[in-house]
Amino acid sequence: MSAPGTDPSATMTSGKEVLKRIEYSGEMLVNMGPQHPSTHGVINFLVQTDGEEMTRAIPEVGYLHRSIEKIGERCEYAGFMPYTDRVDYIAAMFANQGWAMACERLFAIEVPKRAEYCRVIACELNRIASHLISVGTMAMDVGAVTPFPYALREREFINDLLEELCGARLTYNYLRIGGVAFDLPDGYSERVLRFVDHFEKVLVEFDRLITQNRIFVERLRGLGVISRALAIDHCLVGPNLRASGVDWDLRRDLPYSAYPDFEFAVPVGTGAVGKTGDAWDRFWVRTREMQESCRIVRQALQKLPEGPVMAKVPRRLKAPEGTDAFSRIESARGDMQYYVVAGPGEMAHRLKIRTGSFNAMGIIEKLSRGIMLADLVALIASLDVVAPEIDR
Amino acid sequence: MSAAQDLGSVVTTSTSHIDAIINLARKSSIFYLLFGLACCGIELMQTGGPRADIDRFGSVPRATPRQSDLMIVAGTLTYKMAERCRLLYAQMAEPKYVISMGSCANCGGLFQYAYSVCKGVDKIIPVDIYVPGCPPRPEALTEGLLRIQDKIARERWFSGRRLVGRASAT
Amino acid sequence: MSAAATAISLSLSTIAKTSNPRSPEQLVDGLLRARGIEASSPLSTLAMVAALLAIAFIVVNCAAIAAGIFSWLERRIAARMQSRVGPNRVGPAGFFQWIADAVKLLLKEDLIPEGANVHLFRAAPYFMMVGFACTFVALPFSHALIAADLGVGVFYLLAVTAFVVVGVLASGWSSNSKWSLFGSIRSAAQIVSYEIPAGMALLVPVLLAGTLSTQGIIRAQGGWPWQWFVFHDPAALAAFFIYFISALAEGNRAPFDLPEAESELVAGYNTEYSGMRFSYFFLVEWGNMWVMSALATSVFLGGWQLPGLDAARFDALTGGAAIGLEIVSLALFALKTMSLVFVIMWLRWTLPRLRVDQLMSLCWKYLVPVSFAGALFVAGWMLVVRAAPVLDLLMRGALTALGALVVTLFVRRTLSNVRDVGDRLDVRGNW
Amino acid sequence: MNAAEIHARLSELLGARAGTLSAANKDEAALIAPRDLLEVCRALKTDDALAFDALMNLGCVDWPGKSEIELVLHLFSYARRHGFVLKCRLDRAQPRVASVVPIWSSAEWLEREQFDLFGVVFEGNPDLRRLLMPDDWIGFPLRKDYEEPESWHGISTVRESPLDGFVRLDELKKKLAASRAETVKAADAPKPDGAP
Repeated sequence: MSAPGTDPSATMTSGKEVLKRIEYSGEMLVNMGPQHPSTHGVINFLVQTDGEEMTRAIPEVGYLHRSIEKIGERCEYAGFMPYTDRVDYIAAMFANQGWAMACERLFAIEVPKRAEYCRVIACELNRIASHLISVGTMAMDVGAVTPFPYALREREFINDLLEELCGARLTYNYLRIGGVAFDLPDGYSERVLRFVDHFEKVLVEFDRLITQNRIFVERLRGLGVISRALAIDHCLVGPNLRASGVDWDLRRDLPYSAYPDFEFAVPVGTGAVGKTGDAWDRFWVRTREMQESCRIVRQALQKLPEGPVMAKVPRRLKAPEGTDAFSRIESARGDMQYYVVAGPGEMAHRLKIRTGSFNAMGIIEKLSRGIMLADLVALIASLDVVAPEIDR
Repeated sequence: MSAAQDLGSVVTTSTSHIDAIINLARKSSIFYLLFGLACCGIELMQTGGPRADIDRFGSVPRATPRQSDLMIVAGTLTYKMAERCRLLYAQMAEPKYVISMGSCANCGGLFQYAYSVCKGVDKIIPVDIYVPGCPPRPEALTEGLLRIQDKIARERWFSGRRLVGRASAT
Repeated sequence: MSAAATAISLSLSTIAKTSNPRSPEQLVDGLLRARGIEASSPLSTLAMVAALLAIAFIVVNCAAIAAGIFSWLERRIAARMQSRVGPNRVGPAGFFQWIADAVKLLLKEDLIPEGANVHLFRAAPYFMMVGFACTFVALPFSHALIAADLGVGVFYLLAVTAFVVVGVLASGWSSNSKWSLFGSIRSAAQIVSYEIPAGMALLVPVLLAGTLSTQGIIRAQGGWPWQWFVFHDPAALAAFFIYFISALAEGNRAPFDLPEAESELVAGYNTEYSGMRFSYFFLVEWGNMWVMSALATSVFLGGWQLPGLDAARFDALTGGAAIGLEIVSLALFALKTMSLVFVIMWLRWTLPRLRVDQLMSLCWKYLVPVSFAGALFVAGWMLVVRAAPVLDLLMRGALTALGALVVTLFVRRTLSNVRDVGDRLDVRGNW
Repeated sequence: MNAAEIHARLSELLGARAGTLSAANKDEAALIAPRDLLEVCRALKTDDALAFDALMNLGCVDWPGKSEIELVLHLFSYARRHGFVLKCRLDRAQPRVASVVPIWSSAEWLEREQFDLFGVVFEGNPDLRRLLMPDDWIGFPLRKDYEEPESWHGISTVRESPLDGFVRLDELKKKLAASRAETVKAADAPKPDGAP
């Protein structure tokens, strides 16, 4: 036999095989994506549908597979930081933090307190920005166009704040192994507080505009109900898990960084309009999390300690070959995990990133059985999947 | 000079006026294809959003390639996506333009050594404007759109199409 | 609206000479008679044909221009609602944006997808244009300004509007695209279903006025709000809302824009169309807003009726006063219609979209029964009113007061919303 | 429970098949034999004291030197709030192992991804197809000895060096000046039959 993988037919699946697998019996097959307004990036769904009612939707991903894991094996630990931004560009700060924490664990680096606070402030602002995109696009997929520009408008303010912090609007590259790149600029906390004051009012507006809208609620109630057991079995994480009634938040239950210092509530889906774990619950959990993020930012600015923002980190980061470290952080899309195995030199031997969207994607086929075509887009939006997180 | 030449110059002037009006209309109504691939897609959305508001120049997103004039390739193009991209370009109606937005679309950018990333969208389809940045700011994309407008404004419909080549050479 | 202006001047110049022309037919007739030409002569027939052609030209252009201006208006209004600016580069406040769009779309390549049914694909936009432009024939614009005051006006409008669905179905099926097919089937189901409540709702003013002619229905109302049919009785009020909702659904406007739901079906039935043919679809979409608002204004909101001026006294006026009041009535009609158009746009940019099953259950479970019951109620109420006319006055007064109260509460609620979110109203800046 | 306690409980249930707990690394992991994987996983999930209800992560590590592919599973229990790591070593030439999809549904996509990138065959996975790469892609890209093909479907995978055809600025200026002089000379020359 030749070297593994040189024969394409060994791994290739023909169209017939796919049809056999999906028990195809003459329904209409439609390709939704990869260029479709509401697939949130480049994801393809093979939709098997009988008129408006779908039999199922089979997701096909990989259109944005940028081989970030392979690059991580060919690039020094510190030099990999900008690539993590691209793992999840909507919430890049968390991807930064996951990598930083994995490396800090690998090299046993203690991060200064002030740096942890800077991380928390940056991450929570980023969480708001990420959830804004999520709820905005969800409203748009259900047909309400205006909430999305509103979300973008607020996001611009956050982009300004984060740009002031690190010089980038989207791909921040702010965190470093052992701290953060820059301290908060002068007068930063006043500007953040002004934004938070403004944003809490905007949330009220947002709720009145869309969250409590009758048509919106009717569209989403009872849609894509994920029970508690199903959510855990499919390893859903973050807001999707909490919407299913699992009271679990890494920031509170496995505290990392400076989160033990803050007081915040963890919103959990209650099935206020339909069943626990429906699409509306997932939407609602995100809007409430934005509120809690505002609270955390306020507290962090209040308690901000003095001190350095960077630990003493050796110039050459090196660990014995084969040592591995695992880090978990609560990203905007939930539990984000980095698994890193140290290589012989100053590079990792293997790097595995497990993200929230990847698991959420796996459940769509199961949830899509028997729903309407119009509900599929709402379902995808409610799980808040982001293409690069799935494909990396 | 002869009367025929006078007439010729009058015709040239008036046709160039017509050209100017047509080009003003065409450049003020560039519909772009919603083709956000990666990080740049978010900046593309922000460009259509409240602050940068590309709609001021008459540019609105369209979801279908048939009705769009401009394809903004926003983000990393993987091999798996490259064929779709080629197909989408073929589906667009002439005259069509392409903006390659961001380093990844320009040349592969950060991911130029990745095994699955196409090293530049110009390997697949012709590109009119390259917008650098990773990702480019909305202002940069707006500038790219204005450059497309310049390009459209130089085109000729009635007064001799051969002038196009000369205009772009200078 | 230059074509509209031409039409006005054309009719106004003759109004001075002929007393109360009701239709272009009478208008041409009067013109000829003023020059001493008999109605039976061949010259008269020729003149009549020429006049009709001219009117057809004016009507089609009027429709197209109205649709174009609405496209600009919608983009501006949508932008303001979304904290954006909207198109502002071509002309003052971007007013000529619609011309730019039209010119560009004319110059685009006209693509016909592989595997499409070529003839049907080409013809479908024209079906829609015909169905749409024909409605303008029986739509009144002012006291004298109507292309043809048909005796079966409302019935004609309903019949012609339904023609659009043929275009939608043809375009979706002939495109050889699954998304197009989805859009067109959705649209067909939607339009056919909502014809029923729309028709039943329109039956109410027809009952009250005793005529199908749109001008006749307007004449049966008065200038003051309590003389409008919408405040005549509760069933008429309900009928107005039912008609408005059904018209939204028939015109594929949000929250019933399922056929072209961008987030679901890419662009619905016109997914595969490019260039000029695509612009026809857009034209019809925006022009339909005028059609449905103008019809609602005519049959429910008093049309062009001026407050304090009886229609009979209006007819008797001649000379400068007639011309002046004609313009005022045109402006009033346009104002009422534009407010309805604004409401339609407002809804479009505020509300989420319904799902297909919700759309159908709204129609068949709620609107259809209520509209039938409403028509019955109105018939009964008319008998009651005939027996005791004072009840009529009381009911009109009460409903008008209720309407005023609702509007006041709505404005107060809006203002308090604006206050709560720390926003401020800004309509002046950034045009 | 910490890793040692979990492993003790596991040994209690399965004896030697529970494998050996690695020496204190960053995360202590139990190294088990590939054929025992399914059984160990089932025990971890069903035992009341362990109750690992979530498979967090499933990844492979390629060790061409040792000629083996290491499979790493990160487990977590929402009920007991503890985590555990399982490792097993597969033959690099013929990597086959039982799928854990019957135990945790989230494994389906994780296994598909590893199959795609490493070529590890998970027996029993209901839908073992390529996930990220195109169906007709050749090779398993995350293996250490993977080499990128020169083109794919007619698209070259080579990035041209931006320095090809590079001209220094002063040379470019010189060239431009020369061409301008030529144009001027051509303009001054007498024109045939009086063209403007």
